[in-house]
Amino acid sequence: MLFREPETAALEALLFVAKSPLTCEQLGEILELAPAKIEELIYELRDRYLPNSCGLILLEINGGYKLGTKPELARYIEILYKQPVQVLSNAALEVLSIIAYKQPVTRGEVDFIRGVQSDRALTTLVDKGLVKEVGRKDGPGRPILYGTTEQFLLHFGLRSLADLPNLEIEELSSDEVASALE
Amino acid sequence: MLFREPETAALEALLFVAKSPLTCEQLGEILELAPAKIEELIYELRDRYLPNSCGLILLEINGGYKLGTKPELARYIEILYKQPVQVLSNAALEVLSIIAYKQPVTRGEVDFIRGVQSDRALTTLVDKGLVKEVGRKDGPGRPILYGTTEQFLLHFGLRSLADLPNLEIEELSSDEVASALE
Amino acid sequence: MLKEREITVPQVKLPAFQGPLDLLLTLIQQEKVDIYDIPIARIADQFVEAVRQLGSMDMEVTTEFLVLAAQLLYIKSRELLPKPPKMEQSEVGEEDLRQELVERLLAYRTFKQAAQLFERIETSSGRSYYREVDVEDLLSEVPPEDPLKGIVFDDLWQAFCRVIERAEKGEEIRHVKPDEISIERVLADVLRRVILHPKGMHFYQLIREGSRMEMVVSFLALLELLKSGKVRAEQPSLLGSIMLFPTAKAYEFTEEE
Repeated sequence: MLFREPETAALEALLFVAKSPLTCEQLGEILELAPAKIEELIYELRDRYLPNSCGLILLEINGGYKLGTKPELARYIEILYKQPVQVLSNAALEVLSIIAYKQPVTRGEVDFIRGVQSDRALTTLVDKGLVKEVGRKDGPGRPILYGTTEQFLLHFGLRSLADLPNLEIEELSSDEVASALE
Repeated sequence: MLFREPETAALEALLFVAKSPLTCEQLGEILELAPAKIEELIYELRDRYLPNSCGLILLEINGGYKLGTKPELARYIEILYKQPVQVLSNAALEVLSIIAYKQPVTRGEVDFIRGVQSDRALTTLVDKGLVKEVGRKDGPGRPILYGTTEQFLLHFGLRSLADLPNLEIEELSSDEVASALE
Repeated sequence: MLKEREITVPQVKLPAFQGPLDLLLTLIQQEKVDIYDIPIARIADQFVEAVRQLGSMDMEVTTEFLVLAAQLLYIKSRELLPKPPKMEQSEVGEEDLRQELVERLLAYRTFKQAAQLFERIETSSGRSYYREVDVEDLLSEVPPEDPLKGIVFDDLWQAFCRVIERAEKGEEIRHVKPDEISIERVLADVLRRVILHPKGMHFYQLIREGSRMEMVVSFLALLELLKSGKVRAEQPSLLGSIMLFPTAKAYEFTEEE
């Protein structure tokens, strides 16, 4: 891989400055390399981060790549930040879990499942970038549908939504939800 | 330095996430090491980033340290964040042409000549650095006078405004005007 | 302020409930009973009592708590009534109400567990941290792209011609009914065209062929402009073409908004 040294360096620099995960296609376009070649370089970079003296890690999220710090170093960073970054309230966590597992979902549906109004918690989640509007539901009032963001995956260390822990969710029949929302 | 592997990793992780440069003292406090030891680890990290295959660089700013990308990789980062050039609207071009030929000119005068409001187009031109305030007109309200900028001259390869091609409408014979209007 | 808070501090510490379902679930768990086999009468009484306590402790008791309390009491009352020998399908049986409640509780419990899972992930030391990327800062040293990219001088000239063309056509004037032609509008139209011809325009160019009314009003407007000194007229030779020029005063009224 001696001949790809500048590209590997550029790849690392790009992952360092990127706001959101970069796919092989995006990286290939910038570096003018085939996505398959990029994948090779990614593996090389990942191996480079393996030694214990290295604090970085290459993470795969939603088919894209991102640099982060090794999980076992979290405590040092928490000392720097004085606390674990961003701790969510119980209400926010409940709303977030409902949206994560049932997305896309409306506020009314979340309220119904929790048996209580969720607007404040929902606003917090949207403000923190963990949840976003993903569309409108057909039907009266065309309520906003919510889903989780990439930031959500990053925050909870998930590679994709398929990585969500398996929950046995007892399905409420849609009739029930519908009648309750009237 | 084999015995300092976890500390080196933590150091790298801290420099990676830090928003502002971290001093040896701050780092020493978090890692529970003497500042002199931190300095040693910093030099080690710096050396690790030297190879051509590495895209990162250890920056020293105001006595603190942080991670950055190697300057020679800047062009890749520019590609990543390149904003598509916004084509100037017809309205903006019209306003620009009026200012070029009638400068210094007020917004009210531009509006009057065009027969429509030009504030948005004018704002765009000012934002893009093609047009600037050049003074105030005497008279009620002392309205701002606008003129073209250096950047405008540079783009069209003009040394000065005197180089503007003479486009006085007089040059069009009345026949030409008449035919143009048909 | 501090005193007030001291007064309202509850003596008994109850956990904060996320909502009525949360409270009900907690009561059921405290009783260690199967969610499918809730002793409604007892749980309903406990629920009502808990809501009463919450209220007296000045905690927020929303209508949702009261609605669920009413539901529980309703199910309880139905259970206490002697069952009719034959079940009539016309009314909703208490079994259906119970079933619906159980299903809601199960669904809520599942998500509550998921929330606890998320909380564990969030608070457990051992996750990756990321950089906050400041794109503006990154690009601060990159020269901005030329906003005139792809634009040649001819484009600018064409734009200027469009302005002149529009002024000559006088669209504003032509699209109003003749009897609505106002002198102000025509005045602006005439002045605009004179301004666009700083080296002079012919009088015959100025008066467009239009309705009789338009021509008359244009002429009146020109006379007005001459009188106020915004336009200057010259006749280089006897019976020659009259030339019109804008004066320094031409722009004077354009600042009025």
